[in-house]
Amino acid sequence: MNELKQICKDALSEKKARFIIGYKEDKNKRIKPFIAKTPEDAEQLTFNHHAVNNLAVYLPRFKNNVEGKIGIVVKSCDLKAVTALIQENQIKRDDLFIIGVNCSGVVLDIAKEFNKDNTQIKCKYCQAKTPPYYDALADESKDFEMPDDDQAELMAKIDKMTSDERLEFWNAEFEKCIKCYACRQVCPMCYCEKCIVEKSEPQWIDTSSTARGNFSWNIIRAFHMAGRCIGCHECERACPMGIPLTLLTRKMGMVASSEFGYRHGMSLTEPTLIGTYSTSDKEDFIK
Amino acid sequence: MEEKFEPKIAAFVCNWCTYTGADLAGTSRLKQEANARLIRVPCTGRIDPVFIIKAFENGADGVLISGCHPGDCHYNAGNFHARRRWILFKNLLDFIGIDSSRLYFSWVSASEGKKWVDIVDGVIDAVRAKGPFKQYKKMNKEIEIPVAAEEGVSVK
Amino acid sequence: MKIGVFVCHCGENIGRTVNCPEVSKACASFPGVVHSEDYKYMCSDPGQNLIKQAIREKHLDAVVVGSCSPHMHEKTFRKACASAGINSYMVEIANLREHCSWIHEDINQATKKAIDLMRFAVERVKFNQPLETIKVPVTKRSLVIGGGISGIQAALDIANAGFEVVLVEKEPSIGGHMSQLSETFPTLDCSQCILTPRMVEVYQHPKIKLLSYSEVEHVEGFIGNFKVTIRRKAKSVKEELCTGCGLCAEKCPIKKKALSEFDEGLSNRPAIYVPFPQAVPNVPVIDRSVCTYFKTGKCEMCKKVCGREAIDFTQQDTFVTEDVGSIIVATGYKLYSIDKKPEDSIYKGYGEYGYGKFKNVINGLQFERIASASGPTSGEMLRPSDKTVPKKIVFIQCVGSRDESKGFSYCSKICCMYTAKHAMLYKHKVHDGEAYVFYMDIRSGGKNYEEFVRRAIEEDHVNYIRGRVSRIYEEDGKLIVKGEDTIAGLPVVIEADLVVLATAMIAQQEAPKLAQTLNISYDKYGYFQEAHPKLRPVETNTGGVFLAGACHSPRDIPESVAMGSAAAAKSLVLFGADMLEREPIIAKVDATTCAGCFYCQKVCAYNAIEKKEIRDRLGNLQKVVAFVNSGLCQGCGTCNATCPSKSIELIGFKDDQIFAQINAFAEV
Amino acid sequence: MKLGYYPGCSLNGTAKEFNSSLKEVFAALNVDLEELNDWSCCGATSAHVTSHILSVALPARNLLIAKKQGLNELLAPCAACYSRLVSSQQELKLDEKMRMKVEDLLEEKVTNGLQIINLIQIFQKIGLDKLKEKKQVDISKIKAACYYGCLLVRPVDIALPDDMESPDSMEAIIKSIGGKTVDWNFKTECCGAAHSIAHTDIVEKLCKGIIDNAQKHGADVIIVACPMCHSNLDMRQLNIIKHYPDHKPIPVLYLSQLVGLSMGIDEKKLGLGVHYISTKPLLEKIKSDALPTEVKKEVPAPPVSNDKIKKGVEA
Repeated sequence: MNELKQICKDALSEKKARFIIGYKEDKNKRIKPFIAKTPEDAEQLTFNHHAVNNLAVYLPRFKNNVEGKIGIVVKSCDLKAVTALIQENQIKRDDLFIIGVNCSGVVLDIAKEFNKDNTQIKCKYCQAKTPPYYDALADESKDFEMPDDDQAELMAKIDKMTSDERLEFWNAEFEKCIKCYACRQVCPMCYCEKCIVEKSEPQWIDTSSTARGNFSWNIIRAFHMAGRCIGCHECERACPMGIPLTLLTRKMGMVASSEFGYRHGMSLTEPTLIGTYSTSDKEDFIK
Repeated sequence: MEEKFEPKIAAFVCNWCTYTGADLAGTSRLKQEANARLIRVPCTGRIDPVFIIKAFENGADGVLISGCHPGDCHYNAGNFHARRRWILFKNLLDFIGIDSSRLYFSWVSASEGKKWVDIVDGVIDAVRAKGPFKQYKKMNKEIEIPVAAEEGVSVK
Repeated sequence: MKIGVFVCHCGENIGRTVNCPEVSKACASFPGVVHSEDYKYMCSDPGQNLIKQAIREKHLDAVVVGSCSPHMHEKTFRKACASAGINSYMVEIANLREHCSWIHEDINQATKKAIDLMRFAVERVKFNQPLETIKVPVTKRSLVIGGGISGIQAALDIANAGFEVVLVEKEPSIGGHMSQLSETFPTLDCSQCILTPRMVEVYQHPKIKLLSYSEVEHVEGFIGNFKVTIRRKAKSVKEELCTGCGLCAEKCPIKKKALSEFDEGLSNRPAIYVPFPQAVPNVPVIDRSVCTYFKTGKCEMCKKVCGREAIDFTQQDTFVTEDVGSIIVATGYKLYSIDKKPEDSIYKGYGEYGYGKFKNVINGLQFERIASASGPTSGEMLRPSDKTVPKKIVFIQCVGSRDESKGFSYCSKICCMYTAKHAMLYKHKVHDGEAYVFYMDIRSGGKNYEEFVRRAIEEDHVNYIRGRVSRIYEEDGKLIVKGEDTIAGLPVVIEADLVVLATAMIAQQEAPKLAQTLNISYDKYGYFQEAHPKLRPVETNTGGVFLAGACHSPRDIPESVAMGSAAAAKSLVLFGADMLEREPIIAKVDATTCAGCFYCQKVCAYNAIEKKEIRDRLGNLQKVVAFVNSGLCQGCGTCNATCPSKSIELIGFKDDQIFAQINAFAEV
Repeated sequence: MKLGYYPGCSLNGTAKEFNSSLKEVFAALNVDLEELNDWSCCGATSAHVTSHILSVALPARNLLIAKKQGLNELLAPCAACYSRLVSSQQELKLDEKMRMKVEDLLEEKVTNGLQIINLIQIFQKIGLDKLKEKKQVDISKIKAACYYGCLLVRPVDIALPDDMESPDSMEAIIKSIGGKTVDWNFKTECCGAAHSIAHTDIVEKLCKGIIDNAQKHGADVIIVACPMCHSNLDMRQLNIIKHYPDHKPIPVLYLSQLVGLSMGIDEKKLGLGVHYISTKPLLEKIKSDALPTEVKKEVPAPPVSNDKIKKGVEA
């Protein structure tokens, strides 16, 4: 713990970063996002299994930054969002001071202790404890044996359904949607100033929470995330209605990987999936 | 339901290849079924997947999308970008349960009038065999009921 | 909005299967339609007058015509409406002929479909906007890349028409491969004698700016308005001071280290050199890779002997930018390197022919130099190894050409002719010599070409053997050529003194890089791609960029010259007007909602998306958004479909226009 | 390293010395050879000129055996065996119909994934550095002409990855053990192959050409990696001597024999005594200290030397 504090303290006092976006523990012992502006503030920074938030969501607001570097504490999954944001011109690498933390998993329910039954889905198939790049690295991880990837099993189950059954499954899920757009607000990749759902001339999506509107919204949201979602699972965490949104985004990620061998947010230099093409992209479905 | 079901097909076609190919089919007087309605766009690259959803929302039983063959795009690469989008979108629709046999893609060049007729007739036959797109139409119906329904619950 | 609807019978063409009066009646009930009528021939003068009259009388804002394909008469109706005071982009065509009456038989079905198509068009036109054609000014200046015969021809034609030309050549002199040739087929006139006057003409032409030893570095802009950055490589010689006396080259102590590029490696040249005596410009360059001064800091012999103090060892590469309206690419070809393992090549080469291993196995250009009066042997037929006269010479055609396993599947086109020429030149110089040609087929299409080959066979008694050579090896100073005579069905072994390989013409290695700089396409061999193989053979897919000569595909001299002139003509057509007119179907960004992700930039095939900074009044950066360069945008709309927030829209095919059509589908 | 071993008919018959030298060399290099159980003919010569399906099915049977024995790599030292095995494997991969026919014949499913390697490839696999390390005897006094023949480098793209027309992978191996090679012109010229039996006159003429060219370029020995090449060049030299009186005999060695010599393995174990053309002068030349070659020439070695000669002459 001292290590992270020390790194941040040094970074702030040596002016390597203008401020640091990190986590602190509030008086109710909850972990919350926190911006440390002074070396004294840095004392409060912390990291543990309850540091679930993807702080990259704050970065696009600094895309026209001119003053000095922005420090940010990232897990390896969060770093993918940072990478993607850099690739999509939402922040510049030079404007960032990235403090990576080794992470061994975060909780699903922040009110409970971290254990086998209280683990985020993404951690169950996470392959990188350590962020692939950083400016400083704090080691906060402990060995922890991950439970099985039950989401993958569910996906396989859905894959086996007939299309009518699938439609029924999703209709039942989308039925819950109240169009609060929490999924969008919490998503680091949803940085548009005006979302397509807010476009009224012409209107793309019914804004009322009808079956048709919910259906369109969720399809379009998933499609806009195709090849872009970095899999932080914040949308599902934020959804007050408990819709398994990551099933969709993860599926699109798997398609990107199986069809194009592509994984978003893994490399700063690899071209993005959307916006590029290969002349040999599969076309067996085209007559 | 009508006694004999006739599907409605929305076709999005690019101006340079398929639209011209369909013109050729006309000039050659190649007879075809009358269920498809063409919407002309400059390039398949212009086709947003939302068009497809919108078409279903507006009662289409099937959607056909067609453009220049790879490498022949009037705009160099529009169809390559489109193809990549389609792969993703098709997989997404599959996963959500929109029957992929209601969505067709093809490459038809300006000289392939015959191919265009075969494709249009083929799609119409296939969708006719599947019957109306009830699942989607059900969703559409719900929206027509006023919000203050009898049970006093908002419409799902 | 007041919309007028006009349904054309097209004689019987539409009327036979579509009940036009009924369609017209149905359309009259569409919201917004204030006028609806049908007529036998809408495109005729009386038909057009009906439209004009209705526009004037009913003060229409928009017009929908149900007629033939928009590809036929959209322009006609737009013009008619414009003359009656409606913006031409407020006109929509519903295709009732090609897409309806001609392809259906049932009148009820066809009429129903026709009404639907009319509804689509009516709904769409409600969202149309008045648009003006885009006018772009033209810079009446041309850039020609490559100073071979094709580029020279293009440059002279444009300059003689009175427009300025910038001619860029990467070598120290213009002239290209043609300057290396001894004689040309089928007339056997001296290549340099016909070329040199052209080169001088280029040099002296007041409208031609010649930039030798230079390369195109960067191109931006679009048709009529290119901005080209050119790297002028350091010659180490001040061009304006040099008189071309040649004393520096004569005194240069480095004589043997560098192989002459002009003589295809058959002779040596000094470190400071002009490629050949007739070079244009006649200004030497220093090859810094071999120059003693650049290696050790000592020598400066050239500097000492130059009376004009033109030598400048400190010279650096410089960059110049030129504004031009058109670009002609004439970068030519090179010969396939047939060594056993050609460097940087995916091709396998011809190890069995021993090129690069045996001194007396040479390629066609090397033979040209040996035959040339200005060549290393002063035109005497002497073989490279021991400078003796070869008494038996073997020519092998199609080395690399028409050979998918080891080279390329295309035909290099000129080898049949130049091999016949080589054999003749040889026989004319070595009367008692024997010449053999191994060929697959003789392709001598061209004026006087076939006669020329027959002359080689019948008058000069060149032995033509139909078959391939399997192997060449050296034994006691002789080259043993083993091949097959497929007509006699016998193996052939020839003990030759010299072997000449007609190796394939291939694209320049840097061609793909230049294609990317110019944003034009190239084929799998690296040859530049024309816009249409039949009808637009010198144009590329990028407006204002034209092709000339062997950079497009193997070409002989007359073809290269013709193509140079054709490309020049294409440029001159462009320069005929002061303004270029373009359809206003281009993308437009809504800067207020653009989030600056620049996916539009990634999908744009025309580099039409730029970054634009939005600043407040104090000059503080507010945001960076996409901006469409209307000169470059071609209107495909891929950006529109890609934009997640729909902040970029294709004017003329905006989302609301297309949605209106899709929404109209509900009533189908 | 362990790999499967398919000796084929030659290595148990006319090319026994190839077999023994291989085993010696690989023992020294710690390579275990596991012979295929119950292997059958590879389909070369007689089978593949009379029945195409047989020429695919016979190798396929052997490949199946290898797979069942749990082998991933299979060494086929004979170039003809090697060529048949890779060709058959390729054909089964590309030709669906042929695969089904063969499966019918073998009454078994054909599987893929076995890597077939020849003598040159195994040395490359072991690593030329390793051969260099094992070198004990200086063989730099003799000059070798490497003869590839037809089957080592063909069919192109599936056989040894080398230039089909002027290969040089054997040269690289010999250089690594400190040997010298000559640059000559008949590396891939035809030796007459199976005409050895029916048209000995043609074979003699072709072999004479090959040998002459090697000698002309200063070779003391011809190195081969194919039993067919070897029998044509070595055995037929006896007749060549008969028909061309001024023919100078030259020993023909397997690549494995030369590698074995460089490792200091006993000549007998390498089978150097069973050649038709005596290898003695060659061995003496290797052993000789820096004596000028002219001196050695004064003592001409007997052209043929051992008991095998009688059989040869009789034949």
